[in-house]
Amino acid sequence: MINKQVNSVAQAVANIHDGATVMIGGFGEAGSPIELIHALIDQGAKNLTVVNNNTGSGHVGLAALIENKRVSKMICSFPRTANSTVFPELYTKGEIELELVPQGTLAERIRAGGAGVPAFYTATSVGTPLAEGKEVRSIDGRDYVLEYGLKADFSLIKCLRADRYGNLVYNKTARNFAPIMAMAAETTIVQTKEFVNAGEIDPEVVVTPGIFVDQIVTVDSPLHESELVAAGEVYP
Amino acid sequence: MINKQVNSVAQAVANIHDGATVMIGGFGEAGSPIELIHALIDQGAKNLTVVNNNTGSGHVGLAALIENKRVSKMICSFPRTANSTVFPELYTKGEIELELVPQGTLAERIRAGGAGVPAFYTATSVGTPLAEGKEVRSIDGRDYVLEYGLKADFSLIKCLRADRYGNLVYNKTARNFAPIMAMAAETTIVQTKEFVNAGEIDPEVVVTPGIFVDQIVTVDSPLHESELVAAGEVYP
Amino acid sequence: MSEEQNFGWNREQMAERAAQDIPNGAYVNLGIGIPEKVVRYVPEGREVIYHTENGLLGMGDAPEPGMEDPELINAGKKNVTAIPGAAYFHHADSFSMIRGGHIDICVLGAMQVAENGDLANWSTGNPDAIPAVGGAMDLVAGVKTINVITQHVTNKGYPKLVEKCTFPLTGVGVVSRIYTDLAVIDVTPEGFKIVELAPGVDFDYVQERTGCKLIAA
Amino acid sequence: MSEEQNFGWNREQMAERAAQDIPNGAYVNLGIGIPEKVVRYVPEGREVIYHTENGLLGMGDAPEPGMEDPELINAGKKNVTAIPGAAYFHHADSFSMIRGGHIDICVLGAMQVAENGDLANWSTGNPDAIPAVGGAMDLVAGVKTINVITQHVTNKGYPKLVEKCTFPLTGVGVVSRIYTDLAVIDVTPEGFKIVELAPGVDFDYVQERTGCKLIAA
Repeated sequence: MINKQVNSVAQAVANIHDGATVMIGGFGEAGSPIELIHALIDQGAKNLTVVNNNTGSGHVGLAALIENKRVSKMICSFPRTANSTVFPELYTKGEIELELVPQGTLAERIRAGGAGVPAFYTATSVGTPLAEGKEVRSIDGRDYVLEYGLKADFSLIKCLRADRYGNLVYNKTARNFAPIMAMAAETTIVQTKEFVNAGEIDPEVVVTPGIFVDQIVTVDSPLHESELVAAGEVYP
Repeated sequence: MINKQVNSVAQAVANIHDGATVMIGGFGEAGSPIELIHALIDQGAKNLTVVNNNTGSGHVGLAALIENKRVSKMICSFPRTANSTVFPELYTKGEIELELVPQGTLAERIRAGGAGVPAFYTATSVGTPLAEGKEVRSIDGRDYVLEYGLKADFSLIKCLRADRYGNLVYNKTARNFAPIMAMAAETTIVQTKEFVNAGEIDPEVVVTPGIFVDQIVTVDSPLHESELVAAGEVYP
Repeated sequence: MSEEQNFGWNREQMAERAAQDIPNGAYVNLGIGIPEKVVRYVPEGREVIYHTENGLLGMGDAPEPGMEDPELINAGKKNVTAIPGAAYFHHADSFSMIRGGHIDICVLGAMQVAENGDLANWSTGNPDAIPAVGGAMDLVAGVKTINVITQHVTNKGYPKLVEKCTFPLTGVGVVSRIYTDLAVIDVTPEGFKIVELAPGVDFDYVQERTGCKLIAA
Repeated sequence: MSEEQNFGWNREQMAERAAQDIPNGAYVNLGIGIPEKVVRYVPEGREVIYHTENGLLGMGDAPEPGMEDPELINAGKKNVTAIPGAAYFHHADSFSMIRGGHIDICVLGAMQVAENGDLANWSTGNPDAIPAVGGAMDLVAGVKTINVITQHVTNKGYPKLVEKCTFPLTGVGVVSRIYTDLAVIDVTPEGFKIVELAPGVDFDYVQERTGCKLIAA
């Protein structure tokens, strides 16, 4: 029988190796798999390349992973957010690398990585500093830049509900990058609020089919990043 | 108030012009918007380029549109199917053009057309006759062909349930090409089995958000193509 | 009503003026800042659908106090609601709406707009600043009509409407119309053209505060 | 049991043999024809998930008579069912699974297989024929392991395993293993290598019916 469930967040992240590329779901707090990130801090892998839209807040979750010097490079669209001081400080000191990618190009590159599209053209960033050094091609009279698909060794994502096959549904705007990151990683690790029997998720409403999922751990009462940040919490 | 409902299939297809590119949903019978196709035959537009995975069966639906000499070119992956004689006869006589596209490339080209991606690279068809004349590029040591996004003037699709905004859900494998064709057309025309109030489709389960839909007509008891074909029906 | 309304438009009035140009049935994306206020001023009788790039079509008002859901936010990471008839989707689908030309109007803030429609709104080019772009470049490349709401001049009094942007560009030739505290201005093939002057403001006053030649209404 | 089972494998046995090589938990796509029969022979204790490219993961058996749904079909347009835990999706998402390398095994029919793994299974190249490709080129380009089930020779007795395909290719160097009525054969860097001979069949018998040199097991 297929059952992708594992018993703990520690077990879920156990195989993440030094130097891995790790996609982490979430747009700000919404969809951020904070328990998986904390387990990754405990696990100790370092020299990671992390793909996320932002760089975390306060001193928990992604910001804590960065603060603990586990991340050598961020690929993201918006590294400055409210309560975000960890990344800016390291970046200013030259201690972390940044690949800045327009948000839609980031999403499309991740989707392309998962869909077997090695490269595509887009109008986004044409004529701007973010297109410098990139191939530009005119198609039907408009200029486009060539962008490459993005893959990862691991994706860490959060969902609302999962079954043993790895079928997932999400909650509201916490869906954001998770479905495409699940597609783009060699190994996709999921924290779910609810774990249900196969067949309890209507096949018509599955957002991420199980084929894109490898390991599932139930975290039924996830922490709220904004509450931790407001309370001044620091992880670990 | 936004309300994309129209009163009849005739009204829905009224603006389709001679020479238009028309995407038509369906994989064989499943998802084929047969009432919209028949309305298009009645409407009289000709010299159409039609995008569909197949070329229809018997003498109804898409096969009837072709048989009535309204289609000058088919873009499809599999023009030969059981009970498909109309297209093969015209093609053999040189009276209709065919652009043969691998099924996944067809789907990806339509999705690209809808997503603002003018062109992308794919491994599909490399080294085969279908790659002849196409640009090939080596990326990370593997060869890929360049394929272009595909757009349409109109898409005709079928769904299970729709609301006034054009939010759609589908039934089982009748979903197939409809969601991406809705994205790729200037004007997307939908026949729905059920029309419901705004809010009755859970925002989490919407497959096609209303932004991709222009006109909706309710056809609550659609014809079954296979039954018409079995009965030897001919349209009109 | 505040005294300053006798001269120019305040932020609320700029948003209200921009809202007047959004037709019924439009799909609209609003940038962070003054553009967010546009939602409050949609004229009676029009229904407009708001898109937020983090995965929601049919964004509604801010929630009642106590009803906030940290998993229902907008692109500015503020709590929002969803209207009946809304839809959630993932980021690639969301940006397909933007990049595929499906969003009708986007209203954005600006640091500089050039008379050819070039927009700079993401970076001062200061090498010490942390660069951040978000979805701005996707929006200006993909949305059919890009309108801008901005103060006519910077805090230090420098023109924001210029002959050529000195800040790094967000997009080339993308802006259609600009709503400032002083005027509504169209980007035309001939350059900036005044559409409407704010109360108490005359052409010369606007021209003096603009970095290139204006065309009168 | 039919008499012919004493010599070679029949279609059912070829499918059964192919099924033995599919591990527990695999995501599998089956081509039209003999490959479709593989689903009946998954060994006890294994769970395999079937993908059909028209938008279903978790394809089940054929429905009971009278329970057919014309909107629940497989890629061969036959009526199927969906298992509990299935998922429906659109064509671009479905081919993302294929082209993105997420399907573990695809079992296809063949017109010719060359000793370097080239596959021809979509066209005879006859200029009078209506060309049709379907999803074959996507499957061979994207699926991790491509296995083939085919009669060892054509109806007219010509070899289907050849030095070089004469029919138009579906994919270049894509086939891993071939199940014929006579043998199981791997594509190796050195050429076709016998893995297993069918009952009553010896190496020379297979070699005589093969268009290039075979390597013994």
